[in-house]
Amino acid sequence: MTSHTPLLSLTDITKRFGTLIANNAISLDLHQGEILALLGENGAGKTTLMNILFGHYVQDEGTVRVAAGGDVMTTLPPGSPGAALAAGIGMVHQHFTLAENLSGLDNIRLGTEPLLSFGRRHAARAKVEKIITESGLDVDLDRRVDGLTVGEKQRVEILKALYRDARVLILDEPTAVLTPQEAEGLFAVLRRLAANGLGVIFISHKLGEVLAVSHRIMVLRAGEQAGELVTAQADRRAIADLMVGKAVAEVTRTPGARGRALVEFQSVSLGKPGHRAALHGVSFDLRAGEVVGLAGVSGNGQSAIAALISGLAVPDSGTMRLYGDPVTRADPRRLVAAGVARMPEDRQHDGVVGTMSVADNIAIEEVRSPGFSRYGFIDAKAIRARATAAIAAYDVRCPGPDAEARLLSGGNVQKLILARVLERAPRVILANQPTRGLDIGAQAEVHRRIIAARDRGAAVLVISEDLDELFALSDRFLVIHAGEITDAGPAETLDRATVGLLMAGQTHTPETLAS
Amino acid sequence: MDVLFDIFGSANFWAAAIRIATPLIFGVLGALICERAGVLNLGIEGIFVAGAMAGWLAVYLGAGLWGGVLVAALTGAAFGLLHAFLTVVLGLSQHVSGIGITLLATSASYFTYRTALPDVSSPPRIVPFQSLDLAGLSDLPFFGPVLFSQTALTWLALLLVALVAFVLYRTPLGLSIRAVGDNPASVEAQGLSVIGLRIGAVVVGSALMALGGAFLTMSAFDAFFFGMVNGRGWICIALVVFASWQPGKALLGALLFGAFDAFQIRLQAEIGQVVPGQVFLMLPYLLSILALVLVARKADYPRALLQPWTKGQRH
Amino acid sequence: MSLRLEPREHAPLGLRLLVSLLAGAIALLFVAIPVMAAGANPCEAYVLMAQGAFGSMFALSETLNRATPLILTGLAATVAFRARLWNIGAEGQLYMGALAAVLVGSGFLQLPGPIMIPAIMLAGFLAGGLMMVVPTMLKQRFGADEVVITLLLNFVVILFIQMLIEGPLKDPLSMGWPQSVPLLAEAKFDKLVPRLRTHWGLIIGLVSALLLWLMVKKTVLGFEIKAVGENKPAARFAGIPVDATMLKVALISGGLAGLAGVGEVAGVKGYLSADLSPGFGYSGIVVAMLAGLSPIGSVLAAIFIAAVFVGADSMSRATGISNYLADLVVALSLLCVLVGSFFLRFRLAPANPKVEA
Amino acid sequence: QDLLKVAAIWTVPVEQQWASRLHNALVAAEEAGEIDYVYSENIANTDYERVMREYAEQGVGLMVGEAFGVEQPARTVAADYPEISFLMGSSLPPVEPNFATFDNFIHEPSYLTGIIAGMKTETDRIGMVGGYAIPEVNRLMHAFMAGALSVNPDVKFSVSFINSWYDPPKAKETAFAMVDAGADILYAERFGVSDAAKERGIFAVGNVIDTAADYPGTILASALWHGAPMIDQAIADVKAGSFTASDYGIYAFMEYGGSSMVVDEALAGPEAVAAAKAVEAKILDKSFVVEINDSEPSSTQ
Ligand SMILES: Nc1ncnc2c1ncn2[C@@H]1O[C@H](COP(=O)(O)OP(=O)(O)OP(=O)(O)O)[C@@H](O)[C@H]1O
Ligand SMILES: Nc1ncnc2c1ncn2[C@@H]1O[C@H](COP(=O)(O)OP(=O)(O)OP(=O)(O)O)[C@@H](O)[C@H]1O
Ligand SMILES: [Mg+2]
Ligand SMILES: [Mg+2]
Repeated sequence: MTSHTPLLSLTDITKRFGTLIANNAISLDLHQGEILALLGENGAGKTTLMNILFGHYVQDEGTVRVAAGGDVMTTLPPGSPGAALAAGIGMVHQHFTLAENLSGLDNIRLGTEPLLSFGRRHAARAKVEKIITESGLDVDLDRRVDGLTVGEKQRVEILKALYRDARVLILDEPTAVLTPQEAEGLFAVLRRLAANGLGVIFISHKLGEVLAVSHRIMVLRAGEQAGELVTAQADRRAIADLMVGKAVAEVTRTPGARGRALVEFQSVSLGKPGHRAALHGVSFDLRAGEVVGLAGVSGNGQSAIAALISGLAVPDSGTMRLYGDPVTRADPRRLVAAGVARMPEDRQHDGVVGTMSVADNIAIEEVRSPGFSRYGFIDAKAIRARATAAIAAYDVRCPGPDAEARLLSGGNVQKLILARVLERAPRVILANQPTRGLDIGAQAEVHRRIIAARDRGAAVLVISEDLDELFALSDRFLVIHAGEITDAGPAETLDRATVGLLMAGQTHTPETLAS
Repeated sequence: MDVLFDIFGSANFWAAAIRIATPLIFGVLGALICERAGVLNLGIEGIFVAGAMAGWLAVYLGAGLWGGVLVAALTGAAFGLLHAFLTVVLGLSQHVSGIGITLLATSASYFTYRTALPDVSSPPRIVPFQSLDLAGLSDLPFFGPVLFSQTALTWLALLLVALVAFVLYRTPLGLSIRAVGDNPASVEAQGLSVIGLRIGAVVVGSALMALGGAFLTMSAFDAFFFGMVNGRGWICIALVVFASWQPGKALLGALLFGAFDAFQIRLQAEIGQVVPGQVFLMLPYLLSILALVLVARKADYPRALLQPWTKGQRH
Repeated sequence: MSLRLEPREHAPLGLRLLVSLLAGAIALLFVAIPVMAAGANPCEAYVLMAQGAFGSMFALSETLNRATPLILTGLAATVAFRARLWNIGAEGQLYMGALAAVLVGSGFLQLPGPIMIPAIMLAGFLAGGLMMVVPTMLKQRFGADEVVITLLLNFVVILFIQMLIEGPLKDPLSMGWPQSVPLLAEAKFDKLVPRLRTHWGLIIGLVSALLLWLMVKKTVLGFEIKAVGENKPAARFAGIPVDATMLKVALISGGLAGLAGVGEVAGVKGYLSADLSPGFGYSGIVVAMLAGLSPIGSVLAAIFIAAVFVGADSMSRATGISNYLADLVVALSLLCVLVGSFFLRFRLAPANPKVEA
Repeated sequence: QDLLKVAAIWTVPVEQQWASRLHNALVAAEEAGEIDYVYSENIANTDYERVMREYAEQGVGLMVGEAFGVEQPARTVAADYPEISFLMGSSLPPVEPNFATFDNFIHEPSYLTGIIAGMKTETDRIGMVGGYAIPEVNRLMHAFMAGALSVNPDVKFSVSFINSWYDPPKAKETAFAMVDAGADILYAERFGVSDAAKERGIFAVGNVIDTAADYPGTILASALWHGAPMIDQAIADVKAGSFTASDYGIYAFMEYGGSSMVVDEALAGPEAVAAAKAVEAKILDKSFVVEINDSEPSSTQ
């Protein structure tokens, strides 16, 4: 399957940001038809390496070479995405690079035609449609990108690369925001593309998919090349050891003591009636001392549930009760004061104010409380003291409490939020996508904290698209589909297939399913 | 009611509306191009002044009328280049740079005019553009006087609306400009230059703004006066939002504004002191605000507007 | 060896001062071009400029007098821009503040002397604030762009003022010239130095800067404004009342601009006319940005802008150059200082740093 | 060698019609070797006092300008510099010992041009476009209207103010609107109005300055203001040490040669010219006085 000369060859790539060495003399080869997985902890330097390869960043040292026919390899000029594209390198970024005001087709055409030409749209469409048929990357080409789902956007990104006859495709954490079904579809496409001779590099934190899809695994650790494995000979343990440099402790969950209902939803509706993402007469409760997993394909009403428990909205009809009292005003502050811990789905966007300090971000929910301010004046000392303690307790890796939060990596932002909300011993916890994009070490840490809070007697709702995560954490499952919730029962009575069916909208009760 | 009917039924009224709208069409197109690429250009008011002065001065010093138009466009382009350098290359505040450009272009124009013509106390005049009567079409009823009493610059403005719309929606260049104003990373990832596109858009857009000024001194009138731009540039900034950054709606917005203005002029002359004159003068602004409030929810902002972009930085 | 730009985390005070001085120096070099074009000697012009701005008690007073409204409009822009509320309407808010001062302070209302000054200040603050609160509400309610609306309102307000001073507010003693009835004597600000124009408005400006600095740095409101300005969704999620905070910002911002109007009426003119402000509202934006949205910096930036204008204007008279030069000098200085601010955010570094052997 | 130094401070650019009349007179005086002339233009009223003081410190002998927006401070400055003579456009009375005032009292020739227009109009509709409704504009418009009505009681006026001194395109549009509404003569208070008249082939009546050469066949008549009588008088008074705080506004009256009507006899026709000349003679021999009305004029229905 692999030919003699590699498609792509990186030699001794070094990149520094100030004093930080993000990549230290990294070399790698990629061959035709090969799927290479790039692994490493948050901040290990994976994205940086790919950004150099694609010309977004300029390396300080080292070369990028690509096959140019026969045995010849040419060196790419640094810092030129144009040259990388011309050399057949396509990249799907961790954060999509799509113009949302254009259609999928226009995003694909962008930059491929002489600027002042016209009338080439037709030919372009024909070519894209041909690629779609061959690859199975189905997407509505004429819809504006802001109207597409995340999965569709990603397909547009891949089409962008294929349209330019990419021979190398790079995907940076492609599955972090995909549903399991979408991820499956993506892998099918990747396999097919590789079979047709494409070389693929993909970055992921999910070991399961890495083992399932890749041929070869390369691990980065703190900017260094930690090692390489052939997938067929690798297992989770070996990879984890390479990544973290030490064994990762598995989180174990012992059965808890279920208490009284702390949160009750009674026929709650919210949002446009008939809309998929709205809630339609939903009833459930969250009890003290249990973790409830809310499974479902994203966009089925999870956001509405999260908004309600976060205090950003109140039901249009029905009642939501907290400790037995109905919640009638959308006021996050009140919920916080009442002991509800809320972790936002999009932590960079909703969780932290990037230009404020770590300390301020830890205090932000409670600045008005007497602990942090007096007569309207901030008590900076108290805030700093609390932050210093929290940083230590939750192992938030940052230069200090005064560092700006935007400098933190995703995993550390999540730890910051944990520190903010868990430190007050909350009675109710909303954990919305708690480990999205986090490396396995960080994931384990977050899980441990959640379980610990449950053991203290908190009621926890975990919203996640990652079934592995839900099974690792949940005592009980709720499944949401098209704004309606099914109580799927205790985790012990369920398996992935059953939950998957419910997520797809099969309306069976647990009893009929069990039979 | 009769008054209204008389006004709206008259060809002269519509001819006036188009005349009043012409500088706005240039300006709003220019602002639209800049903003589509993600750059707010508050230099517009000053660039109007510079275009008005430079174009006129060139003709006064002996250039042909079209030579004057070219000089105006180049002057606008030069100020656009400065704005682009400050905001696109250096990533400085678009608000401040814009206001600085307005101050610079205005004061430089005034200073140049006064230094070039120190002993003038009655403004000298040029022979301006004359109305363009295509093959006697001005004899057509109604449409004749409305359309064919206009000068070549008005026709140029109308032509530019079509041209800008075509480029924006039918060429890869337009695609790139729309993309760079929405998400510069999308353009960079496709191998195009964010900086290059933005500089180009700001330079071209500013050249168009200057033509709006040139219209005032070379078509609507034949001399340059201090203060004659009189807020027309700022109006264009409002019209761009009203137009949701679309050339067709920009034309419509400019024409509507021209019609309001032509209307209030006539109403003021007709019904006089029933209400203070300022009420009429306020009308176009108040109606602009009202229109903005009404279209606001639907407005499709270029998402990257006001956001500088630096290569190699996460955004 | 090629150079590249690296973002700077923090610019030390010394560097800031150095950059400001350098920018000023470079601006002066540019100013030589028009000065020489007009046939004057640049070196002489610089000396005359400095004298015109600071050369005498009179010059200093005039500079401070012109800086007074700029400090307040600069602060108005500072507080709004910190919350990412783009208030371009300080000019109109200034006029509304002035109008309110006249309405309260010219005898329509019978107030005892000692509370007259606080009363016109409060009225001016509220009137200016209201002019910003309304567009902010339109933004919240309808998503209407505040840049454009506040900009357009400037024109509306001026016309409204003209309407009033040619109508109900017209001073019958002005012989037909459109200006408002004058303020009562007890509603006027005292001069700081007899016979010079600098008045108590300057103190109000300085105190406002201090209070604003305190608010920004030390109070819960300042904390919340920062959060709302930097990341609205995160602020909302954290429970900060975003809309209410924005309205407070709007009130303070418009209010400060309104106070600038009060100062011009009560400290300088004594009555309201449609030419009260030669663009103080717009210049406030420049002041705020030059100061990097720092309240204390706004004071310095306002004095800088005022000094450049007053100095250049005076210089133009002394050298016989067209006095349009003054605005040109201000524009050049502004742009140079703006470019200077770039070097506060970035540093030049070698493109390929080699590790020392 | 010690020439009298005269400084002028204009709140408008010197192109502005009425500033230009005095500016030109001062430039002429300088060219005649009478004075040393300096000026600042487009000075905001906020800055006016400062500029006055700066010139005062430079040691000028006579200061000319407009105190309309700055009556109080201008008088304060004058009081602080008793050795300097001030000649300021003002609506208020002069102040002893050194603050003299003037204004553009050219209502007399305006009345005369009104007579011409009143007789020449065939549609009985006259359009009038002004900058701002201030007394200096209003009184001329009223005089013009009175003149027209004195010979033609049926004439109707459309009056508009464009709220700017210098927006000729807007003035022109406003004038067009009046032509569209039936006006066949335009009263051109602003630049731009005569252009509209010329383009539509109708007549215009000029104001303050003579623009007949720019608009051949268009300008029926103009009411001209002559700055020289007043300026020369003031210069002479200062030189002679006899400058007093009097009202120099009278030097704009026709009897002092400060204003005059100029009429295009070919356009106006002998009848109208005769009627105007007759009244002109009566004004000069003081048997007829043109009323001064500073209130805002408005359209007649
Ligand atoms: N533009 C930049 N400026 C400064 N430092 C940067 C920049 N980009 C990345 N870094 C640094 O380089 C290191 C590697 O970052 P990179 O984004 O490559 O990590 P990653 O391996 O992709 O992590 P993750 O798994 O979280 O995506 C980080 O520690 C970060 O501090
Ligand atoms: N422009 C930048 N300047 C400084 N540091 C940066 C910049 N961009 C990224 N980094 C750093 O790169 C590191 C990795 O960033 P990144 O955002 O990829 O984190 P992450 O863990 O991948 O989070 P997520 O997966 O949620 O994006 C962080 O330490 C971040 O601070
Ligand atoms: Mg990454
Ligand atoms: Mg990441």
